[in-house]
Amino acid sequence: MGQDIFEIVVNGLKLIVIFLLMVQAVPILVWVERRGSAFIQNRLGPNRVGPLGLLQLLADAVKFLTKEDMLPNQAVRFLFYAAPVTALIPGVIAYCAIPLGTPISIEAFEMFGRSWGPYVFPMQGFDIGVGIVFVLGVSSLAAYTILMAGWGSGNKFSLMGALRASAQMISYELALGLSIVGIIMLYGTFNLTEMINAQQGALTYSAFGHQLAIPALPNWGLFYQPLGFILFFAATFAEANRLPFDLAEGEAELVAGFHTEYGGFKMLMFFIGEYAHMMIACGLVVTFFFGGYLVPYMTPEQVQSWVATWASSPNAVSAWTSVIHLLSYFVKFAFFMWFFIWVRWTLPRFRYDQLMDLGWKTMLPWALANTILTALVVYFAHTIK
Amino acid sequence: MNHSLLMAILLLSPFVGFLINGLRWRKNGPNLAGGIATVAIFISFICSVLLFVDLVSMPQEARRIAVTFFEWIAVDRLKIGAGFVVDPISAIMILVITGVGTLIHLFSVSYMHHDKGVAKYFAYLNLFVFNMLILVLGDSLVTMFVGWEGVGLCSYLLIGFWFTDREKAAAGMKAFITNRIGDAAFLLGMFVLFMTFGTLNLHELNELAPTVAEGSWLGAATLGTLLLFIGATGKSAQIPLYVWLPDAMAGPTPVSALIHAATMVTAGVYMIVRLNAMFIAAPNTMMVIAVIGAATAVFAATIGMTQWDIKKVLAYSTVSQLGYMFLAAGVGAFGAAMFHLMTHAFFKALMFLGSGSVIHAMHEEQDIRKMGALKKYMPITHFTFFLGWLAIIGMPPFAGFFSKDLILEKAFASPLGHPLLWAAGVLGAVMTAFYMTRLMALTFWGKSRVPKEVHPHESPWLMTIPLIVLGFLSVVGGWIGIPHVISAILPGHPANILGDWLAPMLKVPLSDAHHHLDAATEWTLMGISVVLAAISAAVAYQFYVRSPETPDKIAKALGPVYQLVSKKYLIDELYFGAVINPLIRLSKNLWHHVDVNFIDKITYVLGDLVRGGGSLVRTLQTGNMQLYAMYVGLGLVAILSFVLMR
Amino acid sequence: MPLGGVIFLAVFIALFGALLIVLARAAGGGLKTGTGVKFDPYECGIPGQEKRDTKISVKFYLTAILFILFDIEIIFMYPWAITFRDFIFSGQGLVVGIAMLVFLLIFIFGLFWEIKSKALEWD
Amino acid sequence: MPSTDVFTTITLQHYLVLSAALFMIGLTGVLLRRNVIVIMMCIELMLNAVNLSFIAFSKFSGRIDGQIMVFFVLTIAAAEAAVGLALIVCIFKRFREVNIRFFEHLKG
Amino acid sequence: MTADAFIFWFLSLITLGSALSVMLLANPVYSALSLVMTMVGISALFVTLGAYFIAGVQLIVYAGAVMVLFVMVLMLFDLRAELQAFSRGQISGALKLATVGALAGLIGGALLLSAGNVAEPSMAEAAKLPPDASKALGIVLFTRHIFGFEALGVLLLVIAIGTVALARAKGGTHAKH
Repeated sequence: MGQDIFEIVVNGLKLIVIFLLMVQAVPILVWVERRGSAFIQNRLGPNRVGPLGLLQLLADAVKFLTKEDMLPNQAVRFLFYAAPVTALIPGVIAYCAIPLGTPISIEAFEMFGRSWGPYVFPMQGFDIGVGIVFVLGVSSLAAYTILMAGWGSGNKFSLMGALRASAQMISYELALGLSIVGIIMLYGTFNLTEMINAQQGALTYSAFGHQLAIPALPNWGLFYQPLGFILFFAATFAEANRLPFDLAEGEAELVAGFHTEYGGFKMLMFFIGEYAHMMIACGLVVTFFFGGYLVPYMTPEQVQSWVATWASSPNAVSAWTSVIHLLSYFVKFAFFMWFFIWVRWTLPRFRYDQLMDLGWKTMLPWALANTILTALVVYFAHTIK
Repeated sequence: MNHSLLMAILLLSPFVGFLINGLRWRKNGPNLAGGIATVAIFISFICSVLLFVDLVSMPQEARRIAVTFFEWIAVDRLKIGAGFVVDPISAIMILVITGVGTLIHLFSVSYMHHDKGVAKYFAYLNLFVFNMLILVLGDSLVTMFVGWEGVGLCSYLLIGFWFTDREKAAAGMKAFITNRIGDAAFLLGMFVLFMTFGTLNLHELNELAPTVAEGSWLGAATLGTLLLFIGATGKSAQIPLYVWLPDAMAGPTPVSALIHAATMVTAGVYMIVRLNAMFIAAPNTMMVIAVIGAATAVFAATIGMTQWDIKKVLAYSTVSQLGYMFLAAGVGAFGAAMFHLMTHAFFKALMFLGSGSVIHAMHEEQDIRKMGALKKYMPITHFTFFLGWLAIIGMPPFAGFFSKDLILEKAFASPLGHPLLWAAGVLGAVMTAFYMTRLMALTFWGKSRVPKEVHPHESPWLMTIPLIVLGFLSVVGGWIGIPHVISAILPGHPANILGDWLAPMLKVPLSDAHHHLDAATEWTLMGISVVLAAISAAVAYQFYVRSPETPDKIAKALGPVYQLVSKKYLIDELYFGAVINPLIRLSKNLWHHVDVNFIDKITYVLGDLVRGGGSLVRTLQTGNMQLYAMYVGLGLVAILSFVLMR
Repeated sequence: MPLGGVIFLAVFIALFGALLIVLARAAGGGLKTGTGVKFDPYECGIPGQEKRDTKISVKFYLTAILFILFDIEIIFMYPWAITFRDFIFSGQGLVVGIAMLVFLLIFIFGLFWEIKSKALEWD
Repeated sequence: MPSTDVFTTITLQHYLVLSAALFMIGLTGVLLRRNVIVIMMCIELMLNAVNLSFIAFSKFSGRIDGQIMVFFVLTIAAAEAAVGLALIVCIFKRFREVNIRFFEHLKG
Repeated sequence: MTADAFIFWFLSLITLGSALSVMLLANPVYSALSLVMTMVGISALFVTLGAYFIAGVQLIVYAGAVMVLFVMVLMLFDLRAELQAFSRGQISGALKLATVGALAGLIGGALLLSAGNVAEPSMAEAAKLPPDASKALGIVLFTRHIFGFEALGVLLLVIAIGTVALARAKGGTHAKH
């Protein structure tokens, strides 16, 4: 099989690490969100516990964990409890499919009296061939969480919120799915790693038998699909139920939407799920439109040769290269996470009919137009010489 | 341009016009619809002219443009293609149809301007022209029959165009049903000919026609042609099936001009001319045709003398003139029949349009007793009508004179003719002169009897232009068939163009005893008819202009005879009493005793049996989907076990 | 690679299924239940009069149905999108492009029909 | 030999048996359940079982057409679900009932 | 026991188990959620068979769209556990079960019969699909099956229009009971 214990163990560990990273990132993001909102609104925000209020995270976690675990009267026991658990799963799994850095290659070595390797471990949870289709498929499972929570709570606010949220999610999934058709067409693949590799170097348009290079800009998908980027990014806001699309939990009308009845640790799990969706969105945006883990203006080979000037062993070179790319990825990723928070505290909420109109009557036609336009350009750019 | 393309455009142009107007009949306004329809026909006219020019440039013996678009029916020996032929005969017809048709369309634009269904009207009119062209151009009896039925349909639709009026709708129905009787005979005739000759192609039929005259009444040629002739009496309004045509005047007047004067009603004559070799071979049929033609000519003319409705007078005149054509065909003078067909198309269309103009001016009044002295109000209409009048009463040198004279001469001199037929013809001509003068006098001359509230006025130019063109044609139309006796004394000796043109297509009567009239006899015959007609016209003028009270006295003196004639010899009543009512009674009896008591009962028993069986099976039909699904599963089990056990 | 994915899917299934079962059992004993006001469904202000079967607009499920249909049409574009350039290079670009154009026109017709028929109106 | 083989070597037969079993479960549900919506879900289950055998055939015969068939079946199944549920909602709005017994109007 | 075999048995266990619960659970909402589970399991089976794209589509279309609709409708109707999940009638029930049994036996028999005749390649030996199966799928779909593709487009359009009409329908042909 060529698949041995070491590889399985490392792959498993990788998954657990990514899961833990995501879970641990949430309190930090909560803190960022609170401090950020305070900054934007000219307030102070949490500043009592620890330096800059950083230990507020721990205090919050303790509070969440020690809350009373109760079941409302009209709730459906099983669904009520299962919903927050399932909130985590699709987000985490989808995020695992996004590449975070160049693969780490480990040369053959001796251990326990036998030879192992050589190995190549991709810097992602797992490398599935049809990355984007898989991510879309898994993240579309998130609708069940909401429906289960909404219906299982036995509260009309919850049910209304759940229906609204799921209707909103599926509506924007159309625009989301359609806005990346152009990107898929340009790269000719579903594989996220291949997409990233196609964005190496400086921006180079090749069409009509000519090549136009713009060295000042990196070869990012953004410059090929600006409209696609706008549509995709806007749709991800709705997918993640974030402002300005958080109609499902509009406090004024629906108390807190589908998690009205939840508290304590279960509530936290919903939080994690929501942030996981934001992370997927940011990861995909970075992957499609901003060169993923690539360092701008440099190809992975250039980075690797630079690392080789100071690192010694091949394993170390591979590892450091990967880490540099990981950092590059996180810088871009962090910017978009901050963008999400920034938008939340800047834009007002839509009305529900406006929200649906925007999804069906504005974004979907524009995404269609983007698809047709891209197809025409691709066709003529390749046929007319 | 090649011929098949020309032919296709010629045929399809009206059809396209029909489609456009027919599909948008709620939307197209009068000018647009009329414009489309007129242009469609005009395109056809141009194609006809081009084809005609091509035909003229061909050698005399080979004048035939045949196009077969596709094979339409192929059953054993019966092979019918969608084939169309332009030869000297059909060339004249398509020129008349499209030429006169264009003028009448133009006239209609103005005439029908205020009608709600104007686009529908033009759609029907275009469809009619399309079917008429198929009838005329078709190279086999079947293709011809398609057009034959098509024009019948359009005639029905147009007669009943104002179908909200019960009487008008009934008139359309009457035309259709009367035509059906003729059509049935036409079909039977086709069967007889096909059984005998194995083809229905007109050209081949003419070739295959017996070369020796058939004596028997039951010979194939005689029987077939006789049946076809019965079909023709239906379409061309001859005794005994003429009754529909006067009623058909219920339709819009331009329709009467186009369908019931110029084109459709001449289809019967045209058919006989097409099959002239076959008809010639059946002298018995020819005799019947000639007698019926002459009888109709006289009979209809007598009725025409007593009518008060301007269109009815013209309608009976049409029947009478058609009688002349049949008389000509019956004595073997096919060329004369075609000649009169053409000139009649000109002057009768002119007179119908003129009457339309009058009716338009009189605000839909058709009774000539309420007209009179319209001359000063409508000078153009009067003048053109006057030309038509001169043409129809046969005054030289107008168109009608030449054609009518040719017919009379042939009736007298042809081996199939007889002096009695000539005498009938002359009688008809005299009466024609009388009633036409009466019409002129009552309508345009004499004292005005127009009601005070009506203010007659000249029609707009769209209506007068066709009148002027047709008036011109009524004058000169006859000059292409000047007889030898006359041309001999004219400077330059103009030839009988039409006669030469048609000659290769027509067979002369099969008789060795071919009289050749000397010039003196010919002059005499001509003189008699012209002089008698002139006298008759003068008498009529005297009666209706100078002393309007005389006709009433005469009518009183004649008493019952006049009553009988003015009631159209009670033919309609006769038909009802002798044919229609007994038929209805018989049908009722059959329905009661055979259908209800016998056939229905058998089906009841059968139905009960089936229902009994069904109620057994019905228990399976529980409405429970799951059980149905189980049946499907059981079926699957059966199929699978069959496959596996095998 | 595939095996990595397969393993992961297996783990995923395990999480998704086994976790639910375990949690459901835990829920059987671990959750606090009661009868007081505290355990009533959350209500804002005056206690609700109506029963739980609140009337829910049929719009939601209509939206879901339309979503399914359009979603499939979009999914159909994916295989086209990744092969379109290959088709162009092999000279079949026009045929496939037109085929997709026809499909897209049907799609657009459907979308605009829905918009025009006010199936997507919310009030 | 074969007894261990059956467990360790996965062949086409395994997938087919699995597919058949899923199909039978679906069929049983269709025949026996009373709730129309559950019946429709069981139909979806049957379609899925068939899809599985399509994919298995495609894999073991090396032809991609099986996958395309699945693609089409998926589409048809989704369409069927859309129409079926639309009908059910119509009926539910009228009778407030999803029991299949209430749908028996077409009996002879 | 190889990884292949392990995964297969594991997945088939989950799939069969959840499929059984679709059929057996009295609460239709639980049935629906079990069906989602089955769909996901089948999608994973597709992955083991190398049909990655179809697996993704299965997730998107079935699990992500169709079943959401089902669950939504169930919640719309607010159906709880039923007193009687299975249809009444012992004779017809027995007959139905017998039908299923016969069919199962026949299919099993057919498989057994064919097992002897056909050489069975194992997963590893099975004919290889092209390495980039999703591209191959696209190419075959747009060359050989292009008519089906267009026809489905029309079908979807018709259904989109039809469902809207159905959803708006006010009355039926039957009198209200």
